Amino acid sequence: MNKDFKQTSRSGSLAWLLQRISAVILFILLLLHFVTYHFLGKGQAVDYHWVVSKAGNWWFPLLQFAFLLTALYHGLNGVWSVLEDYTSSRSWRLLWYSLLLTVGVVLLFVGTLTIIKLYTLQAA
Amino acid sequence: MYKRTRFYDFTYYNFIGSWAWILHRLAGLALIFYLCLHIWVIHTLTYGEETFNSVMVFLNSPLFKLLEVGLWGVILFHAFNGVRIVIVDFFKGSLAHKKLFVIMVAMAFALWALGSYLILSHVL
Amino acid sequence: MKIEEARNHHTIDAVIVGAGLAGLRAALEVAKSGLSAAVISKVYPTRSHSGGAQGGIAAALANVSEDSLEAHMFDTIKGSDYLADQDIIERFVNEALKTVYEFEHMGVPFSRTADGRINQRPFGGHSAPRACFAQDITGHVLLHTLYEQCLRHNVLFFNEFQVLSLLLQDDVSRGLVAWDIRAGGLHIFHARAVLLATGGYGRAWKVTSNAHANTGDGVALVLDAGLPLEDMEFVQFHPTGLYKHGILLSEAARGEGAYIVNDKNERFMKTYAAAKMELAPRDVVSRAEQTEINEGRGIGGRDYVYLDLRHLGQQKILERLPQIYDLALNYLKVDAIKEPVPIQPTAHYSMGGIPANVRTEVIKDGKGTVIRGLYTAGETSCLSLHGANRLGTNSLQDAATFGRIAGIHMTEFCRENGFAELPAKPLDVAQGKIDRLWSGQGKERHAPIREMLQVNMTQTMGVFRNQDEMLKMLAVIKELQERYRRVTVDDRGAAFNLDLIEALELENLLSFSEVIVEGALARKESRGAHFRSDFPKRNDGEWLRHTLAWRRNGKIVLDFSKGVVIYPQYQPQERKY
Amino acid sequence: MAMIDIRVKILRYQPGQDAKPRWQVFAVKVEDESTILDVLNEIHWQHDGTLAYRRSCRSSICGSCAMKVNGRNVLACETPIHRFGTKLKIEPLSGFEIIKDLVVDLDPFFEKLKRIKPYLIVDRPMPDKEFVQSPQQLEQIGESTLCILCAACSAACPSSWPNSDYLGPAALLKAYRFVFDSRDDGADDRLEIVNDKNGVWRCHTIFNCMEACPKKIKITEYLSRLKLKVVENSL
Ligand SMILES: Cc1cc2nc3c(=O)[nH]c(=O)nc-3n(C[C@H](O)[C@H](O)[C@H](O)COP(=O)(O)OP(=O)(O)OC[C@H]3O[C@@H](n4cnc5c(N)ncnc54)[C@H](O)[C@@H]3O)c2cc1C
Ligand code: HEM
Ligand code: SF4
Ligand code: F3S
Ligand code: FES
Repeated sequence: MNKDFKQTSRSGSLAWLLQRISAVILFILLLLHFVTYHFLGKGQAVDYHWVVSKAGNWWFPLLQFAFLLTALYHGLNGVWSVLEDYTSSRSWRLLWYSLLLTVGVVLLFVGTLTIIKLYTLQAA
Repeated sequence: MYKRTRFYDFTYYNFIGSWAWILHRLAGLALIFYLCLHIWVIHTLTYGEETFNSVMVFLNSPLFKLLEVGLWGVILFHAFNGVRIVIVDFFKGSLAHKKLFVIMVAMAFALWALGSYLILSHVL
Repeated sequence: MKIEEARNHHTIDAVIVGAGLAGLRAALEVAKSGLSAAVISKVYPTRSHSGGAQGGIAAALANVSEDSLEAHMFDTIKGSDYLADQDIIERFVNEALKTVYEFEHMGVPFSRTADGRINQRPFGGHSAPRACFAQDITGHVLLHTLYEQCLRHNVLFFNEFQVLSLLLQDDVSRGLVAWDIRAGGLHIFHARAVLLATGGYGRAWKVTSNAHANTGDGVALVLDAGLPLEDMEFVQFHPTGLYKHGILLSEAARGEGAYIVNDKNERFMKTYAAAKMELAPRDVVSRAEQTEINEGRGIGGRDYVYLDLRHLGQQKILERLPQIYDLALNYLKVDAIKEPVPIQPTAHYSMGGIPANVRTEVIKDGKGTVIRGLYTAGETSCLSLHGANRLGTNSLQDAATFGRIAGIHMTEFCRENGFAELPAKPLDVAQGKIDRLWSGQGKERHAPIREMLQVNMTQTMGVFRNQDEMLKMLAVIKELQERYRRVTVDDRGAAFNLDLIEALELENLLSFSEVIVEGALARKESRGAHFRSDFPKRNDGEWLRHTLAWRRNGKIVLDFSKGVVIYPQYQPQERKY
Repeated sequence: MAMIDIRVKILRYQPGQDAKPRWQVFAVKVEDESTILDVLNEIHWQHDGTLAYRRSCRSSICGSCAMKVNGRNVLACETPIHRFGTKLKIEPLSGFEIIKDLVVDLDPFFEKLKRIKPYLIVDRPMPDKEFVQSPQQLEQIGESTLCILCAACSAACPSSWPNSDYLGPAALLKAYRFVFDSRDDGADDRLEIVNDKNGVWRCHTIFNCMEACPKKIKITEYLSRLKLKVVENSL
């Protein structure tokens, strides 16, 4: 593919579309998350037992994982698009990209661990 | 020849559209920053009850409740403006983007007031 | 040769001066043939004045009603007050359809009829709806489309270069010298063929529809080179110039049915051209307006009348004439849906210009002797297609069609001829002009001189002319030319020196204005756009001929030996509308 | 009509003399109906001949005179001063390099235009007469053909400020104009070209372009349609 303006050699249509799809999904999941964790349980302080007590349903890990994944994808893809606006050199881009990728993978791992732990704690 | 603008042209008048974009961007960056922290913090669950609760005491303090109210605002702005962006992208929202912005901000504000009341009532 | 010189020395098959419709159309034709074509323009191509044309481009497509080439030919001849050369018109109408269809194939977004064909509307002096249009931005879309095609075919562009002298020797064109406006510095263009397509010269008037760039550089260059100009006294005044500004409100307004009214709210055209009313040719309507104004029936006794669009209704105004609506609103704070718009006649189109034959070759005398390798097309040329008065929408067609024809002949010429040698010291003339403006000790500034020229030209060389006024004008010009010699410019920088550019342009204005006045003084009759209150009748016996004018030893020399080409079937008649 | 006193602050830059742009204030008397261009002409002709700016048609059709006045991009020739009051602050367009005073280097702007193949591409044989195009088909592109390439939009777009690699709204609008022309066969090519992070995807629907456009073209809406077409085409 030969684009002869200062191109990035990367098409952006998929990233753009996924950013929007993830946004719509997040819109639902995030509000749901806030309602369950921040508003319900009025009068009760958030503590270990309260959190753990909510984790028993079978859909808990699925929903949480979906949330984690979309939020991370959407957020990091967002940061990536911001960085692309301000860096034009190839090497900087490469650096940022690998950094974001690493952060994403690490957090996904950490977050998944938390979810599994919570679920197994409650199930046990 | 002289090149003047480098990062953002602060002498350029900011129209509604540019405010929406700047705030959306800043909100998005704040959110991904928060999300990273959040994932770490919740991860402390896996270290057992004590660790988690000690962190939670900290997070249940009035100061953090106030920050939470702020976070809720940031989320709502980003979420609702995000919906505006989706409408612009897919449903000819460009033709009424200013009206849309006002509507979205109004809705976000209403939810913010409601949510803030709930959050703060935990403390009060 | 020094390196600096090499960088400023270009060798190109065909060099085209002017990036309007004429220049670009020619360049496209040459570039398509595989030869190298360069366009030199003092403004970015899309900034050329052709883009300002609003109303339409004439071609007898007969898409909305009956029409024929003969009708187009006859209308043009009659419109010209029989001064046009009929062989030129014949070629013109024959090629016009092709030109429009070609434009359409290049992508011009013409407005459409319900069945998807090019829409056409009526225009002054045309006996059928013949103006193909795109809303009221016809020139704009034609110009942009042509520019795009030129990009596609790798035409070389030298944007913001101002041509200062032609390199001519022994009746053979060899190239030209131009000033690089952006960076400063002179450039030599060595060419096999040169086309002059520099547009009109309306900037000599204060009230004009023309762009700042329309300073008649092409005609002045030719005059400088010792060649003649033709029919310079014929300048069209458009009846619907925005009051005070002179900015054009397209004739399309009247085509769509707008009225012109005086202080008594009368559609006064009924006393001047009862059959055609507002759609009579421009010279007729402009004179009617000026007469109303002179006789005290301007609005409130002042020097304007009204263009009334209100009865067309909001929808039609905004849909068909959006640009006109915006212009009135922005410049006069007049809402054309609710109020009538103040208008006055405005200097608009230059019928005269550089004499050329039907192959667009520049000629140097009444016998038609050709300057080899030098061509001209568009408003700066005088072929003569428009004679004493141009019909609206014929000029875009003129520029495009003869631009194409010029391209064809230039290509042929380049194929058959090599590069003629450059004259010795090619830079001298151009360098001299600049040095004088930079090094002069004079106290004169160019702006007041230009202002004085323009104001006086508007007063004396307008719709009505007479001997006394013109003699005074001549004296004014002489005085201003004298003052010009003492002009120095404030700005001594090389890059984008607007001061210098304007001073150079003023020299041209002063130069050809003299020719206009001399020609008008000599022509003791009234024909088309040239109306003399002291000789109000057309006089075919003596004056059915073209004016050629040279500058020799600082004096304008006139010659009337060039007759008009007239076909037997189109003999001169009285011109009535 | 009356004469009024106004204060005009102009960003001056004279190459070779100034290391960087500087402000200069002019106090001038002008008619209250004047446009920004009238004011510049007044200054240039009567006060300071060294002032440089571009203008030609002075009827808002050639696109020469786009500049920044009191923080907004306008065409100097069509903008009456009463829109801004008696204090004017005039600067060259942002995002481009300054050649001198209010004159900026637009070569990159036109270069970008070239990249999107801004001409009708027809693979079929040409008809004898015109192509048939219905008024509805024309309507799709009608407004986009109004563009006068004044660069006000691209200069106003924050996406183009930090990094001038962005194609910019004007070039993208031109791509739209051809992709959606019913006569054109070159859409695939063009969609591929603009499907780039520096192409259509750097538009973050900021709408400054639409605010700046003197022809009131709904640029962002057309870019949105272009984006959807790119998505459709590439996935
Ligand atoms: C407001 C207005 C509306 C009009 N409407 C219509 C209409 O509806 N229909 C119609 O048929 N006609 C119309 N006309 C007339 C028509 O637009 C012109 O006659 C035609 O466009 C002339 O085209 P051109 O190519 O000869 O010159 P232009 O388009 O004027 O181009 C001249 C070119 O020469 C260049 N140039 C000049 N001097 C120099 C120099 N020294 N060095 C380098 N370059 C130079 C300029 O930069 C420019 O590129 C209108 C005219 C005006 C003023
Ligand atoms: C709640 C629902 C959300 C919606 C509807 C939403 C919507 C959007 C949309 C449409 C964009 C694209 C903007 C553009 O391309 O111009 C975007 C960008 C972004 N979002 Fe979200 N978002 C949401 C939640 C989040 C969350 C939770 C985060 C953090 C993790 C986040 C971080 C970002 C970032 C960093 C950007 C990039 C900002 C930019 O390009 O200017 N968003 N969002
Ligand atoms: S889209 Fe509007 S602002 Fe942009 S170049 Fe075209 S006319 Fe100017
Ligand atoms: S301002 Fe720029 S980001 Fe898009 S909507 Fe306009 S091009
Ligand atoms: S001078 Fe032509 S657009 Fe302003």
